[in-house]
Amino acid sequence: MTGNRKPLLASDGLSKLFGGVVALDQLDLEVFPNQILGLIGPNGSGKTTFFNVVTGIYPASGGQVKFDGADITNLSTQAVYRAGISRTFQRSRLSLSLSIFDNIMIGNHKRLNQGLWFNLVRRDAFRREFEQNFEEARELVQVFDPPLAERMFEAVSGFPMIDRRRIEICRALISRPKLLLLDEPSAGMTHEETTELMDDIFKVKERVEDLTIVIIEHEMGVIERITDACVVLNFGQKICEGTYQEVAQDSQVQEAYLGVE
Amino acid sequence: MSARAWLVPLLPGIVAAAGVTVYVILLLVVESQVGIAALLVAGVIAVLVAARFGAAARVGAVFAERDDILNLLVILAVLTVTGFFYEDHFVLLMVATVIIYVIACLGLNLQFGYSGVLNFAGAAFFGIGCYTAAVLTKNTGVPHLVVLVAGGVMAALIGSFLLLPVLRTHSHYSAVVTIAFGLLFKIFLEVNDTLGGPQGLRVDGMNVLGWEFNDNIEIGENFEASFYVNYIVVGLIVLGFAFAFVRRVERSWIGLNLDAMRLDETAAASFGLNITRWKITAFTLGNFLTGLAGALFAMMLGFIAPTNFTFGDSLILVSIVLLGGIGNPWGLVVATVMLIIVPEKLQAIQEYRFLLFAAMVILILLFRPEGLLPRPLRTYIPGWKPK
Amino acid sequence: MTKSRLTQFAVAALTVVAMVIGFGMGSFPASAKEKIKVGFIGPLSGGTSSNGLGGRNSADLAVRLRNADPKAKYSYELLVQDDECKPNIGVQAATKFGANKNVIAAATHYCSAVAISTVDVYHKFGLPIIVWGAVLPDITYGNTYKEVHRVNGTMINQNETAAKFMRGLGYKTWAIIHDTTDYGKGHDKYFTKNLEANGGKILSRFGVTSDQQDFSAELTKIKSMNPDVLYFGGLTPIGIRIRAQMEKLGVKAQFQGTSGIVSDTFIEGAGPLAEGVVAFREGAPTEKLPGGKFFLEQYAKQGYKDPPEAYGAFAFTAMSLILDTIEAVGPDRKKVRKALNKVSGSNAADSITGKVDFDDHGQNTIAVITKYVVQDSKWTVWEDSAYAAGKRKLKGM
Amino acid sequence: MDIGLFAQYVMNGLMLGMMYALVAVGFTLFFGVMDIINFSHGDVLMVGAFGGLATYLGLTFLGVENPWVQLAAAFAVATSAMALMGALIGKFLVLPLKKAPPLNTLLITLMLGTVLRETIRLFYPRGANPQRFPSLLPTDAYSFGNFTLRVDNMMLLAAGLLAIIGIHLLINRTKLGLAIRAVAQDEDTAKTMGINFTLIVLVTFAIGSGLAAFAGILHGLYYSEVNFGMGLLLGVIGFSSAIVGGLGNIYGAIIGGFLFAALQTLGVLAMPFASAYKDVFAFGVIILIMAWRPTGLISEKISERV
Repeated sequence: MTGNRKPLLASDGLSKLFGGVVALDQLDLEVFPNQILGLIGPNGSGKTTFFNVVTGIYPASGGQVKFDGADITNLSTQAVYRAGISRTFQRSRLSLSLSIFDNIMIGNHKRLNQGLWFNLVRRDAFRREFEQNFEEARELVQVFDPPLAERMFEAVSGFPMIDRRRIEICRALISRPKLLLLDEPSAGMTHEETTELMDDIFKVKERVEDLTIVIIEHEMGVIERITDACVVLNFGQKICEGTYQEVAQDSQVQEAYLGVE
Repeated sequence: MSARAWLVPLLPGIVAAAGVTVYVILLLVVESQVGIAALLVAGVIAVLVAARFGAAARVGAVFAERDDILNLLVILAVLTVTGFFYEDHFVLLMVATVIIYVIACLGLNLQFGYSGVLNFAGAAFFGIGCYTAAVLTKNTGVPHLVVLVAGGVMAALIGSFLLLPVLRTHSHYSAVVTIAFGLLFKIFLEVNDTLGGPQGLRVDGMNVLGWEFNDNIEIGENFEASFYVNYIVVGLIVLGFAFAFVRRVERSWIGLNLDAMRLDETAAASFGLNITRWKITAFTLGNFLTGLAGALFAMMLGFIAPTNFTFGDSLILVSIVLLGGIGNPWGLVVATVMLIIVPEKLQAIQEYRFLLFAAMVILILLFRPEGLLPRPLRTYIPGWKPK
Repeated sequence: MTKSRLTQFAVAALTVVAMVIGFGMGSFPASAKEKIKVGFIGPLSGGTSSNGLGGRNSADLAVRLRNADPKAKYSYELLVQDDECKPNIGVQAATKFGANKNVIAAATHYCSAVAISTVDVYHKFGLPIIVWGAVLPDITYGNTYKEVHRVNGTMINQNETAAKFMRGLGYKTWAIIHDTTDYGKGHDKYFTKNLEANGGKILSRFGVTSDQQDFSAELTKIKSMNPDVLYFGGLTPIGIRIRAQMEKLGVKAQFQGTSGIVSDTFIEGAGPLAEGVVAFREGAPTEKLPGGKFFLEQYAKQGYKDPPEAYGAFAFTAMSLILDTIEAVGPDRKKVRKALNKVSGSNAADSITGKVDFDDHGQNTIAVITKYVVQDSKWTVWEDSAYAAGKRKLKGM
Repeated sequence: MDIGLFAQYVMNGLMLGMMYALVAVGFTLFFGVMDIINFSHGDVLMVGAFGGLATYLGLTFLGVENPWVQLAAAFAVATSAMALMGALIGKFLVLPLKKAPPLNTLLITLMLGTVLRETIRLFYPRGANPQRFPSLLPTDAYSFGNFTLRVDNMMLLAAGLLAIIGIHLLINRTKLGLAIRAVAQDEDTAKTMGINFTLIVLVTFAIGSGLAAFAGILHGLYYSEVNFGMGLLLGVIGFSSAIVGGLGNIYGAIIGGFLFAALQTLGVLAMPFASAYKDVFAFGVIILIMAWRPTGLISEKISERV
């Protein structure tokens, strides 16, 4: 399905060094529009580092990242977000003491009026913007879990892990990004919860047009079910790519996972 | 809607406010040490009982719905207390001091209550406001209302020298920056003779459009009210603005930004939040409020000296914010009243008051780490409900 | 907060409140006489609290003796405020007394910075006060307030005597360390002025903050200049530190202090190193005062925890004078103020510290400055000491 | 400047720096295991010094006059008492606040410092006054021009350096040290390795506070005087030193301590007639260093996981 289309995200010889440790080694990777790409590999193979370099949390040591045709290498995290890339985190980074609504609005930063005058003085205009955003957020949450949408003003700390993951994904989606980076969404959840969450992701994909997703995941069942294509990393290098079935058959991949010499 | 239907839902709140007002008046009237101690015990028990039987929750619910009513009631309460003690200078000085401290702490609340920008030099920024007022009132003819603002501006300006280290450092490291600044400021004032040195400076009383704040208010032949009433009124007006300002910050996207930044800088930055911009905003606005409070304080007290602005004084300000319930402006008010009025009234504890104060803070941090009045979740528009 | 934690908190809070009540249960003797309130303000906490507590006890002694006297017209209650040696706290304390119409008069302040900041308040409220310890000249001479009096002397006379005396012994060169409070700076100023007038030479001068611990850098520099005398303008705590560190660094200069170190605490703190330290103070030593023996005996009888210290006798004098005046003219601020203003010339009052004779600024004109030297762990009047007799020698003599 | 004078300044700086470094090492130790700042550290030092003084006075009262016995007893009593107190502080004030924001721990330990300070002031006999600390070490002195070398100072310097080296060895060469480092690295991993987290934290608090008492007695011996307020500024300076050096790093603490001493000494030398500004100078430089190296001269390892 890749054909001749232009990739949405492409890394070209991307490298990242921490001191002497090579976390990403000349990585070439392409993600095409509307694709769900699985990023897999053993612990420490550089998957999360890839996300962090793409989103500007770490500067790249070498190489280039292009997004939608533009060079985004070493842009600030803020600029990457504005360009249309949103993400979730491996360890849930919601603000637990804030409400669901607050957390989702954090993800909506670029679409909210941040002016001092608007926020402090023009309270009527603020009220309209607030109501509009509330409706939008509620609709989005409803897609995942309708009961959750009735509890928008409760603190996140009171919800179970699966709801927190949903909220985190809503936070990443509310600003209508072109590319969503999901970092191990199933971490810390039971098998049933994971299945539920995968269904949710499908629902979202159906609802939101032109959404491209890169997902890091250890649960191979998840990868098998939802991805169109997979890339396998080991020691910061791409060792294999293709559909899940292709990748699973690859001897190098089996070695990397099983540690067979 | 009939008056009754309008009033009934508010009743728990009104009763509570009236009760607290009467309690504060009693506390201020009673002089016998045993009486005060008994009142304090009674107060603690009353609060515990109210919490146990859900009365406190009902009152809280009323105020959460109608916080305009709460604001109004508090202003009424302060005016009632002021009216009751209209010629008692000392009591009114305490009331005015509480008001001014609350303004200063609102500034700190903006800084570390919302934004997580630590500031252990609160007393220093307060002091900058004080010294600005002293210099301007003595040496220039700047109108005194402008002096107030100048105190705030000066604090914000001098604070901006610290911006670079404050922006670059985190948690403990930034604590050291402000602690060092606080100590430096005090030592500088002590050794620098042009600002009065250790002896401090006299400050002129406030004068707005010919109205001398430091003269008692005389109406007719027989009525004379303490001059501190002037400062209470001005203090209340300034506090009203400061309070509304801080409230609106909290109830807007800005407040959300500040919270997001405090709770997780990395995540906030990943969603486009410009950490530098909001840290500068919070730090500068906070210092402005603290400095403004300082300027008013200096004009009221008429005398300032470096020993007012020690590390210990900064700690008291920080304690107030934490004890009250970090991030909750109403918590500040309660904590300030406790920290200023109780030791003043309980003279018997004189020598022991620092010990007891410190012990009290430790107990509260251990058993109620979220403070006396924990901060509720954000409501963007009070009383608003989803359709 | 869960219920058990609520209970825990309640128990803890109540314990604290119970402690508070415990401290609150003072004794309030009943009396048939009209009860008159008088005030005392001094530093009861912080670095100078030993002087404050000594002063408070001494003022308290005056009140107790009066209350025990069956001839007294009134019964007195002493209200005490702590000024923490901080001007802002002092202003609050002064406002408290000033605003409380029941307080007729007060004995106030050991710290000069506090006293100078509160005189306006006393004037504003018309509360007559007598300063019992602060020595900065401006407290009385910087204004014309009729409410303000002072029984102890100022630092001007002290330094005049000090400079003349030390030059007279033959010392030529000085190094000065002073604390950066008004007390230390004032001493530096007046001593320098008088020393230069007497032909002494100052080699170097260091301002230090009052909570400084280490003086090795300053003292090393002083050592390299080798002055005859190290003049220290400041209070006991850092006086002790400097004296001890001089020894460690081998600074051989004679140590000369001001009234701020004339305290038992200095000798306790400096130990054997106190021997041979000279200092100057206004007024005669407590035991040599006309009523000194009586005062010390009575003080001992009451069993106070802290000694009266150098200014205790002045606090006693100030409070006694206030009580005498109230007995004479009645409990009325204006009358008390007028009566106090008249305490001068032929109308001078007797006290345990000698005649109290206010000039038109309310300043007691104490001509006598006593020269002290520490001999065998006691502040000894110079003229009575083995040093004056030539049996022992000061450093460099 | 002649060589004797220079030597004297260096010696002064070394003594002062040693004191600061000892305090800073304590701060860094607490931070290492718990990521917290124990601001009562300076006041624990003060209480330790008073404990040593009280032991000495008690022995003198009982007729034990041998200075070496007195010294050993003072060290033994003070360090063990403070070690116990440190463990109690850890157990009842710090561990319960483990999940709270760092500000709370900072404040609770600051307030504990106030409690300790006020307790000594109010309840130690005549505690508001400075107390003379006896000279228990030989006081022989040798003069070389402007340089005075005192035997007791040399012994104190040696003792202080030995204590720092001892702590260093303890952390890096012993099983206990390994456990402490494991907890410092990653609490969860340490737990899965079967290390008793609570125990290690308490032991660290005991070691750190014992060290503070040790430093307190050195302080008393060096200055011949102790007072209830001495811990506050010492704590602030020790904390600043640990921060400037880089928290959690013993070398950083040592560098920070000596750096601060050097700045103060330099302040007096560079500004002869305005020496009161020396602390303005020292703290100003600290702020500049923080702006330049926001995580201290020896940076903490970046361990944040995203």
